[in-house]
Amino acid sequence: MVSQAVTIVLLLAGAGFFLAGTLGLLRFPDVYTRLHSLTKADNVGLGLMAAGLAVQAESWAAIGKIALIWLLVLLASATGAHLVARSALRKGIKPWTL
Amino acid sequence: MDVMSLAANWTFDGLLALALLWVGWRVLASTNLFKGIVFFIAFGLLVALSWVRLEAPDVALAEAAIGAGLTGALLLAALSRLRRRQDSAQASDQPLDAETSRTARLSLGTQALLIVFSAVLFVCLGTAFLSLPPLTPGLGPQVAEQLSASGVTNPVTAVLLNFRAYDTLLEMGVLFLALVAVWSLSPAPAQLVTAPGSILISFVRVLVPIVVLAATYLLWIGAYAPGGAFQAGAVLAAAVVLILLAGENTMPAGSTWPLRATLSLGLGVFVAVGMSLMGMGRSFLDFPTDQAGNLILLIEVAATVSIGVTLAALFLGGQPQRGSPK
Amino acid sequence: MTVFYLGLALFLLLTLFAGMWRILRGPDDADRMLAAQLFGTTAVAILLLLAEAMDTPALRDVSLVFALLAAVAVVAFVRLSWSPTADNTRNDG
Amino acid sequence: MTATMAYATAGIGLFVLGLYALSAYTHLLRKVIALNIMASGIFLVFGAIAHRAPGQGADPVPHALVITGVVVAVSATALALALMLRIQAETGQPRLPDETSD
Repeated sequence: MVSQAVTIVLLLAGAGFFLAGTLGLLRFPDVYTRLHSLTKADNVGLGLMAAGLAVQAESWAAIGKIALIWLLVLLASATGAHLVARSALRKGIKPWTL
Repeated sequence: MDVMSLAANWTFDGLLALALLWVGWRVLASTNLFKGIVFFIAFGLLVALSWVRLEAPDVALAEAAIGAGLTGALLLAALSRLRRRQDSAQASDQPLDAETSRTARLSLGTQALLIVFSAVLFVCLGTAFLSLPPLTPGLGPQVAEQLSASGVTNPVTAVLLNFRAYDTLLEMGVLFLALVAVWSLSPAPAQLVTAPGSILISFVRVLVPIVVLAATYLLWIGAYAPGGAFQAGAVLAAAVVLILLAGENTMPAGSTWPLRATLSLGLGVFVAVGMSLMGMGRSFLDFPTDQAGNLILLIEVAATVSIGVTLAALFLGGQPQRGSPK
Repeated sequence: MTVFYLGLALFLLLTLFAGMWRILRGPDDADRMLAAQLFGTTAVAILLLLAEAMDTPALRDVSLVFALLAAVAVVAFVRLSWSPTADNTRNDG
Repeated sequence: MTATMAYATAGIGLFVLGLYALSAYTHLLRKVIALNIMASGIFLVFGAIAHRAPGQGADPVPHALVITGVVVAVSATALALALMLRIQAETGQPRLPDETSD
């Protein structure tokens, strides 16, 4: 029962980050701020969900696979965010200011 | 199944099916072609989820690698070549941003007729689907019956490489012919001029070995679980595409014969196995039960490598030029 | 627990639909591409949840393929369509 | 059965949408994308038919056919795109010649 409670808490927290990431993608004013919100969903949201599901996993191999999936998404989102931000700067898109 | 989970399942499937239609419509109706392509990438993702829901994880794997990864990259590359040539051909008296003029050539009457025809077709096809006999066992039981003689325990792999091996052989032929046709149309256009940057290079260096490992895993596990040569080949192709995208120059220098040999490996091994079975007094591709597993694995390894390299070569969009300078 | 997993997957599917608005609106190509990248991550999470809900561990492999290829579309976009010098490239195709 | 019906309907709808776009639009990239949408629709109908027999899982034969189809579709797409670029190089327009002339 404890493990189920842990899973539920972690999954709900992860879903919250996905919601926040999507809201940020929709509401933030420019490409840099949107990158910021979106990478939160990638990193923290998926991380919490992966942790929550790993608690329920049937074997160590399954836990390893879930961890690998999370690490791969981390790598992809960090690289993607860097590439998009660098291109945006070089294209002369000005970061949003108040 | 209790009411709650039944309701959750129905809601999920209903929403996903509606989303498929809406996104499919947006893919086709977006005035901006780039927008349409991004919708298409999202569409591929939803299709992969649908295959999961239809209990077809093998197809979901293939769709995830091809629909959401490779096709998107192919379309983006084609669009950027189109736009660049339009930019360089300023002399053209035709409107350059022709992407926005979509159905201008059709009169309103023709368009209305087309819409009515589409609606009638939809109703006819829907009725045809509904009038299918409801309880067909399909070929599932037959496959299950013969599975022990196929050399593998994953029924989809058994169908692909044993029961219907001719399909797969001819499909390798289709891939090969498609590449021959693409090569005969034009030399591979140079498309990358900016430096990739150290982060992209390190990313590719870290990721590609993991992708190759994952492709091997998918190939191996395909004998008894969802996976197999096509999924592994598609994943491998994505790795090669990443390498090509990280390079400053897409042209492989030097002799092209190792490339040509790799491209024909899958088809060659497939035919060679079939022919040697004929030499042993059996029919073409009629595997002996005790050796079927090994022969299938041999064919699949060759097919995976060929599929991966062929799909990546198709992405290049033309024949690589020998020793082309940077 | 199955209903909980399925409900969360449904919730993530809904956030994915909400993200479609960014593809519709843009304004820049990069904004649309960001939405596609978020969808990829969301699909990974949905598949991990469905693997539990449908009791099909093979779905983790589908999720693994999505995670492996998450960067392909963005890298293709940045390198082919959106590079800063895309306007003065050689054209020998 | 209900879920299967939903995907079959979506598949048939996508096929019809794609057919409409294939006939209505002149830009060849749109036509290629429309063909891909049609193919996805057909595959989904296959998947729905494979999933109709209740209780005993899905039929593996249509799944194998669809996997073959997915790979053929992507190679056909690549060939179609190369043809489109060649047509554009020859005529200056990504359209079929008889749809280009004014």
